[in-house]
Amino acid sequence: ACSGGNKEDEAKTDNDSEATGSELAENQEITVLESAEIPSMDSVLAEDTVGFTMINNVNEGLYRLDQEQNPIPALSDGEPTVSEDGTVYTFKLREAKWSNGDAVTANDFVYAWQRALLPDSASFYGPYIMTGVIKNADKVKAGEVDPSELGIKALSDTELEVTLEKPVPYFKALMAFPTFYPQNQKFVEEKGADFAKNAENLIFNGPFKMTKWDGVAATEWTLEKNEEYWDAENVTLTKINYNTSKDPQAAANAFEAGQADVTPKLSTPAVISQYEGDSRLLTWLEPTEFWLKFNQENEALANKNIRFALSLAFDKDALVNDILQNGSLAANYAVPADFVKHPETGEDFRAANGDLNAFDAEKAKEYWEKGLAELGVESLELNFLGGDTETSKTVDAFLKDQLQNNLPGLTINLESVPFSVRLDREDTQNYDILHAGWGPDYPDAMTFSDLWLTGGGHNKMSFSNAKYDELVKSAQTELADKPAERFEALQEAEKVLFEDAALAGTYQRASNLLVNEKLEGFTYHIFGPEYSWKFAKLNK
Amino acid sequence: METRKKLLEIKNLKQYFNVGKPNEVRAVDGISFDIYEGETLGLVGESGCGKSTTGRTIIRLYDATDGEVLYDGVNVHGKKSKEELKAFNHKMQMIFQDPYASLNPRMKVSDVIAEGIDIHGLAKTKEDRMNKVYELLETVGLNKEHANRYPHEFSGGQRQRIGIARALAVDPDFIIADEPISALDVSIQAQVVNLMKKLQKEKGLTYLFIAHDLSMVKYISDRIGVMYFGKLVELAPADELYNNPKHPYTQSLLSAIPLPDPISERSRKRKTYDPKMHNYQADETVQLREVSPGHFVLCSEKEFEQYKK
Amino acid sequence: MSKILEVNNLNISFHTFAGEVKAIRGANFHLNKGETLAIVGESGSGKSVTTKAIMRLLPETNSEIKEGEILFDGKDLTKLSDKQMQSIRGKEISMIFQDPMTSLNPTMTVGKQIMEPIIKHQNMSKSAAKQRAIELLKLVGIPMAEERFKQYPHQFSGGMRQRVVIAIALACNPKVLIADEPTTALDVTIQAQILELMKDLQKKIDTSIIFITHDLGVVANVADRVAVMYGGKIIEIGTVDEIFYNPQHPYTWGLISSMPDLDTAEDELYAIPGSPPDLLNPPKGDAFAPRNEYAMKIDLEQEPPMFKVSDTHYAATWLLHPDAPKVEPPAAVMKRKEMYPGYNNK
Amino acid sequence: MIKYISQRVIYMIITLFLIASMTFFLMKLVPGTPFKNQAKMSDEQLEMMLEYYKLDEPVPVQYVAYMTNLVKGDLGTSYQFANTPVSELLGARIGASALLGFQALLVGTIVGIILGVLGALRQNTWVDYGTTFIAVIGKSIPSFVFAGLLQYYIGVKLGWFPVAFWKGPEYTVMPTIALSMFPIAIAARFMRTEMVEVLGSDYITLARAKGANYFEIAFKHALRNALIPVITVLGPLAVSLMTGSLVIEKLFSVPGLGEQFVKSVQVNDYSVIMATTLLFAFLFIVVILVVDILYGLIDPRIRLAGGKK
Amino acid sequence: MAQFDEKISKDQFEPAIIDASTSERISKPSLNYWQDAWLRVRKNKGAIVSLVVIGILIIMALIGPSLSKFEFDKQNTKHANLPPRIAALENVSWLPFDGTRTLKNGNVVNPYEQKQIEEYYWFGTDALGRDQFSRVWKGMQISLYIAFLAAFIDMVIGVAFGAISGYFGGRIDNIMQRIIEVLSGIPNLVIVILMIIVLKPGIISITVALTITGWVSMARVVRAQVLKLKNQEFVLASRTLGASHSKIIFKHLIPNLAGVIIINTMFTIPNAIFFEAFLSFIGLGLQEPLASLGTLIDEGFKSMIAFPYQMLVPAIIISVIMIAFNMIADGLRDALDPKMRD
Ligand SMILES: Nc1ncnc2c1ncn2[C@@H]1O[C@H](COP(=O)(O)OP(=O)(O)OP(=O)(O)O)[C@@H](O)[C@H]1O
Ligand SMILES: Nc1ncnc2c1ncn2[C@@H]1O[C@H](COP(=O)(O)OP(=O)(O)OP(=O)(O)O)[C@@H](O)[C@H]1O
Ligand SMILES: [Mg+2]
Ligand SMILES: [Mg+2]
Repeated sequence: ACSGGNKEDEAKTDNDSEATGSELAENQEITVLESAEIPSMDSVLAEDTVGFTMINNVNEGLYRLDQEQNPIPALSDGEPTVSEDGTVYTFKLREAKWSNGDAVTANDFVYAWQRALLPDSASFYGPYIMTGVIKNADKVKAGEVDPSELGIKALSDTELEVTLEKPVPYFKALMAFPTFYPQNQKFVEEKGADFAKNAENLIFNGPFKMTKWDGVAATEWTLEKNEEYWDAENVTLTKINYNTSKDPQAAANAFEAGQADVTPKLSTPAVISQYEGDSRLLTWLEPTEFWLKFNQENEALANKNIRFALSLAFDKDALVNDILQNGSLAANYAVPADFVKHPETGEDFRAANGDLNAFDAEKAKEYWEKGLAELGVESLELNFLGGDTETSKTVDAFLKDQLQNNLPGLTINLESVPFSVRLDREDTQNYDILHAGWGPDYPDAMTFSDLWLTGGGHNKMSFSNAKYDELVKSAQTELADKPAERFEALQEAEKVLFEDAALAGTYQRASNLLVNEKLEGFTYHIFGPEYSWKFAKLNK
Repeated sequence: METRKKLLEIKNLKQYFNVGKPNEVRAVDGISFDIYEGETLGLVGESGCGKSTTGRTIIRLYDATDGEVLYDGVNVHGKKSKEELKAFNHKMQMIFQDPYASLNPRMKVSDVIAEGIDIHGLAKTKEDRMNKVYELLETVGLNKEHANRYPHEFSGGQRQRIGIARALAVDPDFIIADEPISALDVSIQAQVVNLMKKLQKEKGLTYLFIAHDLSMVKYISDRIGVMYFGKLVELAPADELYNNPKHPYTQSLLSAIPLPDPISERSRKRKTYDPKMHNYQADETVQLREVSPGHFVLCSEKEFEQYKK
Repeated sequence: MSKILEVNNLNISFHTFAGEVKAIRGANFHLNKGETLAIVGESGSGKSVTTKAIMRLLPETNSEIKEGEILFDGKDLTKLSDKQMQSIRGKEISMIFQDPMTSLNPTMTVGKQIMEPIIKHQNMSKSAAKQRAIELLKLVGIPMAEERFKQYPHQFSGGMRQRVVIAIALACNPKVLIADEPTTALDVTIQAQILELMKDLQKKIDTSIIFITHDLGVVANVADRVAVMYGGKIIEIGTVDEIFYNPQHPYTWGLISSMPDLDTAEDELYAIPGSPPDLLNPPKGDAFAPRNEYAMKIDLEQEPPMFKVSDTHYAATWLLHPDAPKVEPPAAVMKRKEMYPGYNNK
Repeated sequence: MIKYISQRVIYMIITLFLIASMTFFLMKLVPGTPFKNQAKMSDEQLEMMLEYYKLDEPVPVQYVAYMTNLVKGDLGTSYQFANTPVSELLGARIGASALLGFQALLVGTIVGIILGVLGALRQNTWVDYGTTFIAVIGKSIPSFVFAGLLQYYIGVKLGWFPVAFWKGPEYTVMPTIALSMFPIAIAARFMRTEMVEVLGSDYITLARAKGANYFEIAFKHALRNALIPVITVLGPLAVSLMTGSLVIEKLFSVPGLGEQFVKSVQVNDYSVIMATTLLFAFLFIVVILVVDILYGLIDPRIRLAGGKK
Repeated sequence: MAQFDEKISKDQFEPAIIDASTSERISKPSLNYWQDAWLRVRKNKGAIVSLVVIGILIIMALIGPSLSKFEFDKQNTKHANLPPRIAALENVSWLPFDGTRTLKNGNVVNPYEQKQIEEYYWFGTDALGRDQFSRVWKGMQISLYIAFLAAFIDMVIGVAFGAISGYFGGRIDNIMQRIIEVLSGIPNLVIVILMIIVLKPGIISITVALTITGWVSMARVVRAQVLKLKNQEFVLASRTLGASHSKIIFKHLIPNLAGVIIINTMFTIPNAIFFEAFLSFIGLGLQEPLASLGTLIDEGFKSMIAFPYQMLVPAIIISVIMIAFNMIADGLRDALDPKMRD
């Protein structure tokens, strides 16, 4: 790659900054590219980013994320009252309407939440995100108690009471997550199986309405401004046309040709590098992290020295700077940077913990030799399971090369398999080293910390550390309403994780996409839905 | 005549193709005749009348639909062990029509000729095998140096002689020659016919000679059978057939052959044949009857009387 | 008798992988108006190449007319342009091929194929051409011509197809009709019909015919004059009687005597030994010499010129040289000569 | 004819049945489930999902259930798109694939045939070499490379046609061109070979002897006869074109089948995989039948034979 | 006609002694089928040039990776995405070997200078800083391997299947034809995808997948030819001599199919290479760090606009291979086709 800092580019940027304050374009219509179709527009069933994003733009829950990723009251009329112990929230709803004219009532929330747990809905996200948060969620899911026992009650049409299992520090942010959005019971039941099948069978209460969408196979759809929206006066865009484009270069081409105002996230370095220094390229750090998991069922990997060796033996800086070249960070940690902040000091999670397993070839070798000696072998052969996408293949090839070069006697067998196969093999722990990633659903370190509990549903590498378990469990329970201590406990836990070399971070991903310079207020989010168009406008 | 040994008896032989399908063909439809040891039986008829099929069925290239072929009193068809089959292949051989298609272009002449020797294990050593090949080549008027050549290097007549050598390799008694000369040049036909005659004399061979060139058939055959649409319509000694044809089809066939004689050609009258002219009734049995000694004609009782005159 | 076609010193070569095949090596003959000239000779002697050369139908890619002229109506056909040739083909000179099974386009109705030259050369309207085509079908003896007109070649028998080919050839009343083995693929009975048909038609439209065959019976039947070809040359030419009853060239002798007639009874047929010459490297001298039992030393040295036997009869053999010894032709030839004592006197 | 077609239909059904069975069992061999595409799904939840969709039953039971539904015309519902009937999914996508495939086939066939005919008529000249070169390039460069080049140079740089998406006829131009390179290459090569052969046949010589000019010979006489083998190859090619080229669809954002199919394979969406496979196979078999019928239209000889059967 | 007037000595008219055997002598040197075919192929310049090109490519595939001092899988991320630079050709301005590349905005930069790199990467480097030159030839190795192996198995299975099906005919043929129908009825892609997922992705499964369907067309062709050949008179002759089925198939039928088989194989080879490239594109190809021409093109394609040379070199090579094989196949067809014999 090269840097193209020439005069022309600078001049352009200057113009842009001038333009920022300028008048609105007459036609507030934009075209946006997505990298996938919408699998579901039913907020209860949706489980993927595109679906969440669309639902976030056409519907609304109690809270909405603002441009700075903070939850701001949406349907909730101001902040709720919270009980002493932090487990009961009482919301007052603002006056809002569904697109069929019905008022949005407290019962709409009760209906949606219950629906998300009922076995018949076969919702994945409902149980996943409510269990342990909303009172009795697991029991309702298992059919052990009546749905009405769920910790949500409509006190009146406009008053909603939510009871939690335990205090949840990030509860407000959760309320911005589409699974917690209300649903119009009458409409849903009337449509039955047809509900959310296409644009005609959808109902809206958000800033936009979906006016064209032919169902899950559709590759294009349209959002239009919802005049009934309670905050319609602050919505500027009138129409958003969506198209899918799955090839990064093709998307960039369409953008260049003026056929699109926003591209999907561009994953290919070769495409991104063409826009280095281009003001249209928008880059931000996602709280999504990739790491190597060491399956401790493997005798060699059960050896801590070997794990240490492996986790220190690859050059992460080269990985992010020379290969990914997209703003990603070298991840010497397990909880991403720029994600959560200390509740009191406002310091980033990383500030106190810093780098926990930075590249160190020398030390890696030392550990390696020690480990080999302990195992009584000269060399090791390990399977490395990775994804089959372009990026994973390149990154994995790099990692293999680094590991083999820095650890003499190590042979890595690289296997690139499709995602579903990878998950299956992870599940059955049929791997030695696995390169995997994780993104958060709510803004709290716990979404990363509870992964590694002994026997945890996502551990899948037979990692077990009593101290770690204790720290995380305490954060989940007794420290739940002591935010600062809880935060520090999780930071402590992360250190324990790396003292045991349970895993090795590789990189924290950055997103890159192209945005029309005239589009102002483009808002992305770092968890849940990806973008909000409510704040966007098109300048002349 | 009667004292001569019947080498081959064909009894009511039938060969149908695609039986039971709409495109069923009755290529050979119940023919019977005998072939005596040492004679040449000629078989003529228009294209597609079933001559080749008859020959091929006799040598078991096709399984007969019905009827018997007795060779030396033993039925050729029916279930046979591998050994028995080989024994027949040993005694009966075939010469084919197309000198270009009948030799495998990828095999050396020596291997073509020795194929039978190899299959039947007639040579004990490699040398023995080659000697046999050289001998055969000489028999058909070619020489040693031809053994290592490939068929495409030979002219049609030479190829046909190689085909004959191949058939002779297993030392057969009976040879079916399916139009062995019709693909050859006039000037070369004689080479092959002479060779066949010579071999017959030397080895006491018996021939079934299939052809549509009537002058050549007459020249080489002792007796001639005329086929029409899968049936044998007339069977007689060669001279008798030419001088005294009875069946109207035979007459028409003979009248159509142009002779290399401008004078007779100028005066030639062609007869036509229409099967309807027989006007057979449903109750009449039409079968091969002997109108004079050794002269058989396919006819009804009524015609039989006529022909006998 | 006026000559309608004259071939002078024609030399044609093919360029093949193996080298230059000198297929025609100085052929000379002419065709008179209204007559039938038969060309006989063994396979590969150059009969087809000669006639294809007349029609200019030799493959353009590897054939070459090295020398000679083909005069038709005073024009040298070898010098005409493609366009000019297209207006001669099918109109002035037409051709019938050996295999009726393959010489009709399988995907075009018979009627269309007959109409094609009519429309092309005679500027007739479609309906008039159709009338004419049906007329032609009737002329060549195809029953129910109107229905047959609409059918495809595969619905015709071999004999009928050959009639169609003849109808096509005769569509524009050509001055010259070239028939390259038109009956070889047919049964004797059908062959006889076709020959009769051709003779009939010749009388009706008065064309001149070049008839190629290697069946001497057919020659005897159709020809007025006969040319014998060997190794790319005409080695004997004469009236049909002259060739059949007083042949001069040893090759002609062999040809005639190797074919038994119905009363040949000799134990052994006369056979020409050996195989045809290799035109890649034609032998020095007389091409027939290696197979000629009457060969003389000069045959191996020098090509014989055409010796005149009579005004109509010429033969290229050193045996006709005054100095050559008198030889006795094979028995079969002698027998024929006896049938025509008149020739013996010469 | 009716009998012939009904016989073909029976064969079709058997073939489809076998294909369905094979695909079904092959698919079950593939590790993973349609649900385990969510890294976040827990084991308990996965089990509940499997139970909910009856995927926890033994494979033979699932097989019988699937086949029973299939016979009833029920293709099942997609797993990745909760409860969407598969027929809807295919229905939404087949249009674009078919249109694109049809256009590409049309362009490919016409251009390919013209190139092939030109090459054959001007055999061994620069025209011939040029068309051959085009054909080989068309065959050897993957279509995605063409697509990428077209998109960047024609779409972005020149702006002649839209770069991607599927909103109207002008949007189909570039994908059609990219997709037609392969059929052009195939059609041109086959056409040339066949044409050369046909041009050497007797009836073409006869046509020339009639005085026909080049144009008449090429288009009136030769083309139709040369088309048959070309159709044989283009038939199956048509199916693969019409059922969607995933690469082209991905690059040009065409809402087609191919792309959806690959996705469903990646996430083990059994019912979609099965249905798409069956659809492909069905089309394939139908196309073969159509090709056979086309043969008949082009070649009257085959028409008769087909009718006879 | 010219009368003869030159004097000829009398003794010339004495009978010549003609050796009877000479009339049967064959003057041409004895050539078997292959020698003859070779003579014909030799006349076809395109085929010969193609053979030489393929030869050179094969040699390069074998020695190419060792010509460069960089190993094909040696990464040097500092040297990622360098354009080609060749010492001797560096200063020839019209050649693309000067180590510069043109940016989107038209500016020309020299990454070698920018990064102060002394080394010369003849074909440039890829995104991981691996030497493209070694990778291209390594990729060529694998592509050739895939092609030849697939062609070989294709030849074996396809020929056997087709020959048996055609020779025995009847019910056997019917069943075998149904199998072919089923196999070709399932889209290739489906089979290949399933195969590669069931087996482990990699070179073996690609080969297996290719082979499962690749032989079908060969089987068809062979069957059709066998159907024609088995009624040829030389086969009948062999039968009348009592030859066994296997002998007829192996001694009479298959040798006569050699031409068809070879030609078909020549077409199979580029198809296999192409197919492998296609598999790479949909992500089912080889595993890193192995490379084939297909994966190289695919990788290069991703950065086609930014670093065109990454795709260009393997694309040119693959085209050359395809053209060469096609020309060889055409040349062989002309040489082996009996119709073209004189
Ligand atoms: N294998 C076969 N399947 C179907 N029909 C066949 C088969 N072999 C021959 N026939 C048909 O049987 C009939 C007799 O054929 P046969 O070859 O015996 O005739 P023929 O008298 O030898 O003719 P020709 O003189 O042309 O060689 C013909 O109608 C032919 O089409
Ligand atoms: N296209 C060609 N290329 C090469 N050689 C050819 C070609 N056509 C004919 N010849 C050669 O020219 C010579 C004469 O062939 P021609 O076809 O005229 O023989 P013919 O007398 O018609 O024989 P037949 O009786 O077999 O038809 C033969 O040696 C033949 O090999
Ligand atoms: Mg026959
Ligand atoms: Mg000829």
